[in-house]
Amino acid sequence: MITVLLFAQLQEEMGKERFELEINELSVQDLKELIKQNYNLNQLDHVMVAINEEYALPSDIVSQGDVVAFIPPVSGG
Amino acid sequence: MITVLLFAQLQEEMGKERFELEINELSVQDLKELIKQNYNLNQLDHVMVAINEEYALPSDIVSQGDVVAFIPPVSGG
Amino acid sequence: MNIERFEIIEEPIQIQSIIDKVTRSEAGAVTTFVGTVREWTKGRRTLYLEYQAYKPMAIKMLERIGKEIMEKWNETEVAITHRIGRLTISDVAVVIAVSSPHRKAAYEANEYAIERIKQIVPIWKKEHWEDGETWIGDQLENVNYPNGEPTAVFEEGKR
Amino acid sequence: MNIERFEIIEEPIQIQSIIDKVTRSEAGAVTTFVGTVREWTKGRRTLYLEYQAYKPMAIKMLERIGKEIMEKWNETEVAITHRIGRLTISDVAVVIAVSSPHRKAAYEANEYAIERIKQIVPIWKKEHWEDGETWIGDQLENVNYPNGEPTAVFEEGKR
Repeated sequence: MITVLLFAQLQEEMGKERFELEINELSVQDLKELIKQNYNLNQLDHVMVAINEEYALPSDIVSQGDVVAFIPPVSGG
Repeated sequence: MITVLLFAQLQEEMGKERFELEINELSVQDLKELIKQNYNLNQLDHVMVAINEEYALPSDIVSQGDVVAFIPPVSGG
Repeated sequence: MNIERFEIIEEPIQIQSIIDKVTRSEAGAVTTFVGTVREWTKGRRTLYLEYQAYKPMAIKMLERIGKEIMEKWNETEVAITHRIGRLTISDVAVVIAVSSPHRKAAYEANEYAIERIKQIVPIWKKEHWEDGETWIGDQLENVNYPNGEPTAVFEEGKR
Repeated sequence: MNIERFEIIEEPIQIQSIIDKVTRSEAGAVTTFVGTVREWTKGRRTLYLEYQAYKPMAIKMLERIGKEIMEKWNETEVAITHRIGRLTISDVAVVIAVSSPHRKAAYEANEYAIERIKQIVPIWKKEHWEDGETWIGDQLENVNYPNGEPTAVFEEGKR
Protein backbone atom coordinates (compact mmCIF):
# COMPACT_ATOMS: atom_id res chain seq x y z
CA MET A 1 0.00 0.00 0.00
CA ILE A 2 1.12 3.54 -0.74
CA THR A 3 -0.28 6.87 0.42
CA VAL A 4 -0.94 9.61 -2.13
CA LEU A 5 -1.09 13.27 -1.03
CA LEU A 6 -2.78 16.01 -3.04
CA PHE A 7 -2.44 19.78 -2.81
CA ALA A 8 -3.91 23.00 -4.19
CA GLN A 9 -6.05 22.58 -7.32
CA LEU A 10 -5.54 18.79 -7.33
CA GLN A 11 -6.92 18.56 -3.84
CA GLU A 12 -10.00 20.55 -4.83
CA GLU A 13 -10.48 18.64 -8.06
CA MET A 14 -10.34 15.32 -6.25
CA GLY A 15 -12.26 16.50 -3.21
CA LYS A 16 -9.74 15.01 -0.80
CA GLU A 17 -6.24 15.54 0.61
CA ARG A 18 -5.07 11.95 0.50
CA PHE A 19 -5.96 8.43 -0.51
CA GLU A 20 -4.39 5.03 -0.42
CA LEU A 21 -3.49 2.67 -3.24
CA GLU A 22 -3.01 -1.09 -2.97
CA ILE A 23 0.13 -1.50 -5.00
CA ASN A 24 3.53 -3.00 -4.40
CA GLU A 25 5.93 -1.37 -6.77
CA LEU A 26 5.77 0.81 -9.87
CA SER A 27 7.55 3.75 -11.44
CA VAL A 28 6.50 7.34 -10.84
CA GLN A 29 5.57 7.58 -14.52
CA ASP A 30 3.36 4.50 -14.38
CA LEU A 31 1.75 5.70 -11.17
CA LYS A 32 0.83 8.98 -12.87
CA GLU A 33 -0.72 7.07 -15.79
CA LEU A 34 -2.64 4.83 -13.45
CA ILE A 35 -4.05 7.78 -11.54
CA LYS A 36 -4.89 9.75 -14.68
CA GLN A 37 -6.92 6.80 -16.00
CA ASN A 38 -8.67 5.84 -12.79
CA TYR A 39 -9.23 9.09 -10.94
CA ASN A 40 -10.16 11.68 -13.52
CA LEU A 41 -7.32 14.05 -12.59
CA ASN A 42 -6.53 16.02 -15.72
CA GLN A 43 -3.82 18.36 -14.54
CA LEU A 44 -1.09 15.84 -13.85
CA ASP A 45 1.16 16.73 -16.80
CA HIS A 46 2.89 19.65 -15.16
CA VAL A 47 2.90 18.09 -11.75
CA MET A 48 6.03 16.99 -9.93
CA VAL A 49 6.14 13.97 -7.71
CA ALA A 50 7.82 13.61 -4.35
CA ILE A 51 8.49 10.29 -2.67
CA ASN A 52 8.82 10.56 1.10
CA GLU A 53 9.33 14.32 0.90
CA GLU A 54 12.02 14.28 -1.78
CA TYR A 55 11.50 15.13 -5.45
CA ALA A 56 11.50 12.05 -7.66
CA LEU A 57 12.27 11.33 -11.31
CA PRO A 58 9.70 9.67 -13.60
CA SER A 59 11.84 6.55 -13.55
CA ASP A 60 12.09 6.35 -9.75
CA ILE A 61 10.30 3.44 -8.11
CA VAL A 62 7.46 3.82 -5.62
CA SER A 63 7.38 0.98 -3.10
CA GLN A 64 5.15 -0.32 -0.33
CA GLY A 65 4.74 2.12 2.51
CA ASP A 66 5.93 5.15 0.54
CA VAL A 67 4.20 8.50 0.79
CA VAL A 68 3.82 9.96 -2.68
CA ALA A 69 2.93 13.64 -3.06
CA PHE A 70 1.74 15.30 -6.25
CA ILE A 71 3.27 18.78 -6.39
CA PRO A 72 1.64 21.22 -8.82
CA PRO A 73 3.81 24.18 -9.88
CA VAL A 74 4.61 25.95 -6.62
CA SER A 75 3.72 29.56 -5.88
CA GLY A 76 5.14 30.43 -2.49
CA GLY A 77 7.20 33.48 -1.70
CA MET B 1 32.39 86.62 8.18
CA ILE B 2 32.09 82.90 7.44
CA THR B 3 31.63 79.95 9.77
CA VAL B 4 33.88 76.89 9.44
CA LEU B 5 32.75 73.50 10.75
CA LEU B 6 35.11 70.64 11.57
CA PHE B 7 34.41 66.95 12.04
CA ALA B 8 36.07 63.69 13.07
CA GLN B 9 39.89 63.80 13.13
CA LEU B 10 39.95 67.45 12.05
CA GLN B 11 37.82 68.41 15.03
CA GLU B 12 40.15 66.56 17.38
CA GLU B 13 43.27 67.94 15.77
CA MET B 14 41.98 71.50 16.04
CA GLY B 15 40.41 71.03 19.44
CA LYS B 16 37.13 72.64 18.37
CA GLU B 17 34.00 72.04 16.30
CA ARG B 18 33.76 75.43 14.65
CA PHE B 19 35.38 78.81 14.28
CA GLU B 20 34.75 82.02 12.43
CA LEU B 21 36.81 83.82 9.82
CA GLU B 22 36.63 87.50 8.93
CA ILE B 23 36.64 87.27 5.16
CA ASN B 24 34.41 88.51 2.40
CA GLU B 25 34.92 86.28 -0.57
CA LEU B 26 37.39 83.66 -1.70
CA SER B 27 37.46 80.34 -3.52
CA VAL B 28 37.25 77.00 -1.75
CA GLN B 29 40.80 76.26 -2.88
CA ASP B 30 42.14 79.53 -1.48
CA LEU B 31 40.25 79.00 1.77
CA LYS B 32 41.91 75.62 2.17
CA GLU B 33 45.34 77.14 1.60
CA LEU B 34 44.64 79.91 4.06
CA ILE B 35 43.58 77.45 6.73
CA LYS B 36 46.48 75.07 6.09
CA GLN B 37 48.91 77.95 6.58
CA ASN B 38 47.30 79.58 9.57
CA TYR B 39 45.79 76.76 11.56
CA ASN B 40 48.22 73.88 11.41
CA LEU B 41 45.70 71.43 9.95
CA ASN B 42 47.70 68.90 7.96
CA GLN B 43 45.04 66.55 6.74
CA LEU B 44 43.19 68.85 4.40
CA ASP B 45 44.33 67.29 1.12
CA HIS B 46 41.76 64.53 1.04
CA VAL B 47 39.05 66.63 2.58
CA MET B 48 35.91 67.71 0.73
CA VAL B 49 34.29 71.05 1.33
CA ALA B 50 30.59 71.78 1.66
CA ILE B 51 29.11 75.26 1.43
CA ASN B 52 25.78 75.58 3.18
CA GLU B 53 25.34 71.80 3.31
CA GLU B 54 26.09 71.14 -0.37
CA TYR B 55 29.36 69.74 -1.73
CA ALA B 56 31.45 72.42 -3.43
CA LEU B 57 34.13 72.46 -6.12
CA PRO B 58 37.59 73.96 -5.47
CA SER B 59 36.65 76.84 -7.73
CA ASP B 60 33.37 77.62 -5.98
CA ILE B 61 33.23 80.93 -4.10
CA VAL B 62 32.67 81.22 -0.36
CA SER B 63 30.87 84.43 0.57
CA GLN B 64 29.89 86.40 3.66
CA GLY B 65 27.52 84.47 5.92
CA ASP B 66 28.25 81.05 4.39
CA VAL B 67 28.73 77.96 6.53
CA VAL B 68 31.71 76.02 5.24
CA ALA B 69 32.19 72.42 6.39
CA PHE B 70 35.35 70.39 5.98
CA ILE B 71 34.34 66.82 5.22
CA PRO B 72 37.04 64.17 5.70
CA PRO B 73 36.47 60.88 3.83
CA VAL B 74 33.17 59.59 5.19
CA SER B 75 32.74 56.24 6.93
CA GLY B 76 29.06 55.80 7.70
CA GLY B 77 27.00 52.72 6.93
CA MET C 1 22.39 24.15 11.30
CA ASN C 2 19.64 25.01 13.72
CA ILE C 3 16.42 23.48 12.45
CA GLU C 4 14.29 26.33 13.79
CA ARG C 5 15.86 28.71 11.32
CA PHE C 6 13.47 27.35 8.71
CA GLU C 7 9.83 27.51 9.64
CA ILE C 8 6.32 27.32 8.21
CA ILE C 9 3.90 29.04 10.57
CA GLU C 10 0.28 30.13 10.65
CA GLU C 11 0.66 33.20 12.84
CA PRO C 12 1.95 36.65 11.78
CA ILE C 13 5.71 36.69 11.22
CA GLN C 14 7.78 38.84 13.57
CA ILE C 15 10.46 40.24 11.28
CA GLN C 16 12.79 41.21 14.11
CA SER C 17 12.83 37.66 15.46
CA ILE C 18 13.97 36.32 12.06
CA ILE C 19 16.74 38.93 11.95
CA ASP C 20 17.79 37.97 15.48
CA LYS C 21 18.32 34.36 14.39
CA VAL C 22 21.19 35.34 12.09
CA THR C 23 22.67 38.34 13.91
CA ARG C 24 26.15 37.68 15.29
CA SER C 25 29.22 39.69 16.19
CA GLU C 26 31.25 38.54 13.16
CA ALA C 27 28.65 39.70 10.64
CA GLY C 28 28.28 43.40 9.94
CA ALA C 29 25.59 43.03 7.28
CA VAL C 30 22.10 41.57 7.49
CA THR C 31 19.78 41.70 4.50
CA THR C 32 16.12 40.80 4.66
CA PHE C 33 13.49 40.17 2.08
CA VAL C 34 9.91 40.70 3.19
CA GLY C 35 7.26 39.43 0.80
CA THR C 36 3.86 41.01 1.41
CA VAL C 37 0.43 40.47 -0.09
CA ARG C 38 -0.07 42.88 -2.99
CA GLU C 39 -3.49 44.36 -3.64
CA TRP C 40 -3.18 44.81 -7.40
CA THR C 41 -1.76 42.37 -9.94
CA LYS C 42 -1.98 43.49 -13.55
CA GLY C 43 -5.07 45.57 -12.87
CA ARG C 44 -6.83 42.85 -10.91
CA ARG C 45 -7.71 43.38 -7.28
CA THR C 46 -6.88 40.81 -4.62
CA LEU C 47 -9.16 40.60 -1.59
CA TYR C 48 -7.17 37.99 0.30
CA LEU C 49 -4.86 35.02 -0.26
CA GLU C 50 -4.72 31.51 0.99
CA TYR C 51 -1.38 29.74 1.27
CA GLN C 52 -1.19 25.99 1.56
CA ALA C 53 1.99 23.99 2.23
CA TYR C 54 3.16 20.42 2.22
CA LYS C 55 4.64 21.35 5.54
CA PRO C 56 7.30 18.72 6.37
CA MET C 57 8.65 18.78 2.83
CA ALA C 58 8.50 22.59 2.65
CA ILE C 59 10.66 22.81 5.77
CA LYS C 60 13.09 20.29 4.28
CA MET C 61 13.34 22.35 1.10
CA LEU C 62 13.92 25.57 3.05
CA GLU C 63 16.72 23.78 4.89
CA ARG C 64 18.13 22.67 1.58
CA ILE C 65 18.14 26.26 0.32
CA GLY C 66 19.97 27.26 3.49
CA LYS C 67 22.54 24.55 2.85
CA GLU C 68 22.98 25.58 -0.78
CA ILE C 69 23.57 29.17 0.32
CA MET C 70 26.15 28.26 2.94
CA GLU C 71 27.99 26.27 0.29
CA LYS C 72 27.91 29.06 -2.29
CA TRP C 73 28.60 31.92 0.12
CA ASN C 74 30.47 30.60 3.10
CA GLU C 75 30.40 32.80 6.19
CA THR C 76 26.71 33.56 5.54
CA GLU C 77 23.89 32.45 7.82
CA VAL C 78 20.28 32.18 6.71
CA ALA C 79 16.83 32.06 8.32
CA ILE C 80 13.55 31.77 6.44
CA THR C 81 9.97 31.77 7.70
CA HIS C 82 6.95 31.37 5.44
CA ARG C 83 3.46 31.98 6.68
CA ILE C 84 0.50 29.91 5.46
CA GLY C 85 -3.26 30.14 5.88
CA ARG C 86 -5.41 33.15 5.09
CA LEU C 87 -3.54 36.45 4.52
CA THR C 88 -4.95 39.87 3.69
CA ILE C 89 -3.44 42.88 1.88
CA SER C 90 0.01 43.93 3.17
CA ASP C 91 0.30 40.88 5.44
CA VAL C 92 3.80 39.41 5.49
CA ALA C 93 3.96 36.06 3.69
CA VAL C 94 7.68 35.35 3.80
CA VAL C 95 10.79 36.71 5.51
CA ILE C 96 14.34 35.80 4.50
CA ALA C 97 17.26 37.04 6.60
CA VAL C 98 20.91 36.57 5.63
CA SER C 99 23.87 37.72 7.68
CA SER C 100 27.41 37.99 6.40
CA PRO C 101 30.65 39.80 7.15
CA HIS C 102 30.39 41.09 3.54
CA ARG C 103 27.35 42.98 2.33
CA LYS C 104 27.67 41.83 -1.30
CA ALA C 105 27.22 38.21 -0.23
CA ALA C 106 24.30 39.16 2.00
CA TYR C 107 22.42 40.68 -0.95
CA GLU C 108 23.27 37.92 -3.43
CA ALA C 109 22.45 35.06 -1.08
CA ASN C 110 19.16 36.67 -0.12
CA GLU C 111 18.05 37.04 -3.74
CA TYR C 112 19.11 33.47 -4.42
CA ALA C 113 16.89 32.32 -1.55
CA ILE C 114 13.70 33.90 -2.88
CA GLU C 115 14.37 32.57 -6.38
CA ARG C 116 14.83 29.06 -5.01
CA ILE C 117 11.73 29.30 -2.83
CA LYS C 118 9.72 30.00 -5.97
CA GLN C 119 11.24 26.94 -7.63
CA ILE C 120 11.32 24.14 -5.11
CA VAL C 121 9.37 24.80 -1.92
CA PRO C 122 5.96 23.08 -1.97
CA ILE C 123 3.78 26.04 -1.06
CA TRP C 124 0.78 27.17 -3.10
CA LYS C 125 -1.07 30.43 -3.21
CA LYS C 126 -4.76 30.81 -3.96
CA GLU C 127 -5.75 34.27 -5.07
CA HIS C 128 -9.19 35.41 -4.04
CA TRP C 129 -9.94 38.20 -6.50
CA GLU C 130 -12.86 40.56 -6.50
CA ASP C 131 -14.21 38.47 -9.37
CA GLY C 132 -13.19 34.90 -8.65
CA GLU C 133 -10.45 32.68 -7.28
CA THR C 134 -7.48 30.77 -8.71
CA TRP C 135 -4.63 28.64 -7.51
CA ILE C 136 -1.46 30.25 -8.79
CA GLY C 137 1.33 28.16 -10.27
CA ASP C 138 4.64 28.73 -11.98
CA GLN C 139 5.24 32.23 -10.69
CA LEU C 140 8.74 32.36 -12.07
CA GLU C 141 7.28 32.00 -15.54
CA ASN C 142 10.55 30.53 -16.71
CA VAL C 143 10.17 27.17 -15.03
CA ASN C 144 8.73 24.77 -17.46
CA TYR C 145 7.69 21.40 -16.14
CA PRO C 146 7.78 19.21 -19.26
CA ASN C 147 7.01 15.67 -18.13
CA GLY C 148 7.00 16.97 -14.58
CA GLU C 149 10.78 17.19 -14.52
CA PRO C 150 12.15 20.60 -13.61
CA THR C 151 15.84 19.93 -13.24
CA ALA C 152 16.06 22.79 -10.77
CA VAL C 153 14.47 20.69 -8.04
CA PHE C 154 17.18 18.07 -8.06
CA GLU C 155 20.39 18.40 -6.18
CA GLU C 156 23.46 18.60 -8.32
CA GLY C 157 24.82 15.22 -9.16
CA LYS C 158 21.56 13.38 -8.70
CA ARG C 159 20.67 13.29 -12.39
CA MET D 1 8.70 62.72 -0.40
CA ASN D 2 8.14 62.53 3.32
CA ILE D 3 11.11 64.09 5.09
CA GLU D 4 10.89 61.69 8.04
CA ARG D 5 11.86 58.82 5.82
CA PHE D 6 15.48 59.93 6.20
CA GLU D 7 16.69 60.26 9.75
CA ILE D 8 19.81 60.53 11.86
CA ILE D 9 19.04 59.47 15.43
CA GLU D 10 20.87 58.77 18.65
CA GLU D 11 18.54 56.08 20.02
CA PRO D 12 18.42 52.41 18.98
CA ILE D 13 16.81 51.89 15.56
CA GLN D 14 13.52 50.01 15.47
CA ILE D 15 13.83 48.01 12.26
CA GLN D 16 10.11 47.31 12.00
CA SER D 17 9.30 51.02 12.06
CA ILE D 18 11.60 51.66 9.09
CA ILE D 19 9.94 48.84 7.16
CA ASP D 20 6.51 50.27 8.02
CA LYS D 21 7.46 53.57 6.37
CA VAL D 22 7.71 51.96 2.93
CA THR D 23 5.10 49.19 3.18
CA ARG D 24 2.11 49.76 0.92
CA SER D 25 -0.51 47.68 -0.82
CA GLU D 26 1.01 48.09 -4.31
CA ALA D 27 4.43 46.75 -3.29
CA GLY D 28 4.86 43.03 -2.75
CA ALA D 29 8.58 43.19 -1.98
CA VAL D 30 10.46 44.99 0.79
CA THR D 31 14.20 44.57 1.15
CA THR D 32 16.15 45.82 4.13
CA PHE D 33 19.81 46.25 4.83
CA VAL D 34 20.80 46.23 8.49
CA GLY D 35 24.35 47.32 9.21
CA THR D 36 25.58 46.20 12.61
CA VAL D 37 28.76 46.79 14.57
CA ARG D 38 31.22 44.00 13.86
CA GLU D 39 33.50 42.76 16.60
CA TRP D 40 36.42 41.67 14.44
CA THR D 41 37.96 43.50 11.48
CA LYS D 42 40.98 41.82 9.92
CA GLY D 43 41.93 40.19 13.20
CA ARG D 44 41.52 43.34 15.26
CA ARG D 45 38.95 43.52 18.01
CA THR D 46 36.50 46.41 18.30
CA LEU D 47 35.25 47.33 21.77
CA TYR D 48 32.83 50.01 20.66
CA LEU D 49 32.29 52.62 17.96
CA GLU D 50 31.47 56.27 17.93
CA TYR D 51 29.58 57.74 14.99
CA GLN D 52 29.56 61.45 14.35
CA ALA D 53 27.46 63.23 11.72
CA TYR D 54 27.11 66.63 10.15
CA LYS D 55 23.46 66.13 10.85
CA PRO D 56 21.55 68.60 8.62
CA MET D 57 23.74 67.81 5.63
CA ALA D 58 23.63 64.06 6.31
CA ILE D 59 19.83 64.15 6.21
CA LYS D 60 19.96 66.15 2.97
CA MET D 61 22.30 63.59 1.42
CA LEU D 62 20.07 60.69 2.52
CA GLU D 63 17.16 62.49 0.88
CA ARG D 64 19.24 62.91 -2.25
CA ILE D 65 19.96 59.17 -2.32
CA GLY D 66 16.23 58.54 -1.99
CA LYS D 67 15.59 60.85 -4.92
CA GLU D 68 18.29 59.20 -7.03
CA ILE D 69 16.73 55.81 -6.35
CA MET D 70 13.21 56.90 -7.24
CA GLU D 71 14.59 58.23 -10.53
CA LYS D 72 16.52 55.07 -11.36
CA TRP D 73 13.88 52.63 -10.18
CA ASN D 74 10.50 54.24 -10.36
CA GLU D 75 7.77 52.59 -8.29
CA THR D 76 10.28 52.09 -5.44
CA GLU D 77 10.04 53.83 -2.08
CA VAL D 78 12.96 54.23 0.29
CA ALA D 79 13.53 54.93 3.99
CA ILE D 80 16.92 55.20 5.68
CA THR D 81 17.83 55.76 9.32
CA HIS D 82 21.40 56.04 10.55
CA ARG D 83 22.24 55.99 14.22
CA ILE D 84 25.05 58.09 15.67
CA GLY D 85 26.76 58.28 19.06
CA ARG D 86 28.30 55.38 20.93
CA LEU D 87 27.46 51.89 19.64
CA THR D 88 28.62 48.53 20.94
CA ILE D 89 29.02 45.15 19.24
CA SER D 90 25.96 44.00 17.24
CA ASP D 91 24.20 47.35 17.69
CA VAL D 92 22.37 48.45 14.56
CA ALA D 93 24.09 51.43 12.90
CA VAL D 94 22.00 51.79 9.76
CA VAL D 95 18.75 50.45 8.32
CA ILE D 96 17.73 50.85 4.67
CA ALA D 97 14.26 49.72 3.58
CA VAL D 98 13.12 49.69 -0.05
CA SER D 99 9.68 48.64 -1.23
CA SER D 100 8.77 47.83 -4.81
CA PRO D 101 6.22 45.89 -6.79
CA HIS D 102 9.22 44.03 -8.26
CA ARG D 103 11.74 42.26 -6.08
CA LYS D 104 14.67 42.73 -8.45
CA ALA D 105 14.37 46.51 -8.14
CA ALA D 106 14.03 46.22 -4.36
CA TYR D 107 17.37 44.42 -4.11
CA GLU D 108 19.21 46.62 -6.59
CA ALA D 109 17.98 49.90 -5.16
CA ASN D 110 18.84 48.78 -1.64
CA GLU D 111 22.41 47.90 -2.58
CA TYR D 112 22.73 51.20 -4.43
CA ALA D 113 21.66 53.03 -1.25
CA ILE D 114 24.38 51.54 0.95
CA GLU D 115 27.05 52.21 -1.68
CA ARG D 116 25.95 55.84 -1.93
CA ILE D 117 25.82 56.26 1.85
CA LYS D 118 29.47 55.23 1.98
CA GLN D 119 30.29 57.81 -0.69
CA ILE D 120 28.40 60.98 0.10
CA VAL D 121 26.76 61.04 3.54
CA PRO D 122 28.82 63.05 6.04
CA ILE D 123 29.01 60.51 8.84
CA TRP D 124 32.24 59.33 10.43
CA LYS D 125 33.07 56.30 12.48
CA LYS D 126 35.69 56.14 15.20
CA GLU D 127 36.83 52.64 16.03
CA HIS D 128 37.76 52.01 19.62
CA TRP D 129 39.96 48.93 19.42
CA GLU D 130 41.37 46.88 22.23
CA ASP D 131 44.68 48.60 21.49
CA GLY D 132 43.84 52.13 20.40
CA GLU D 133 41.40 54.27 18.50
CA THR D 134 41.12 55.65 14.94
CA TRP D 135 38.76 57.69 12.85
CA ILE D 136 37.94 55.58 9.81
CA GLY D 137 37.79 57.12 6.35
CA ASP D 138 37.35 55.94 2.81
CA GLN D 139 35.61 52.67 3.60
CA LEU D 140 34.84 52.00 -0.02
CA GLU D 141 38.56 51.91 -0.72
CA ASN D 142 37.87 52.84 -4.31
CA VAL D 143 36.98 56.45 -3.69
CA ASN D 144 40.03 58.54 -4.25
CA TYR D 145 39.84 62.17 -3.21
CA PRO D 146 42.58 63.80 -5.30
CA ASN D 147 42.39 67.54 -4.64
CA GLY D 148 39.32 66.86 -2.55
CA GLU D 149 37.18 66.29 -5.62
CA PRO D 150 35.38 62.97 -5.73
CA THR D 151 33.06 63.35 -8.68
CA ALA D 152 30.68 60.91 -7.05
CA VAL D 153 29.44 63.56 -4.64
CA PHE D 154 28.19 65.87 -7.33
CA GLU D 155 24.83 65.57 -8.94
CA GLU D 156 24.92 64.69 -12.58
CA GLY D 157 25.21 67.74 -14.78
CA LYS D 158 26.75 69.93 -12.12
CA ARG D 159 30.32 69.49 -13.38
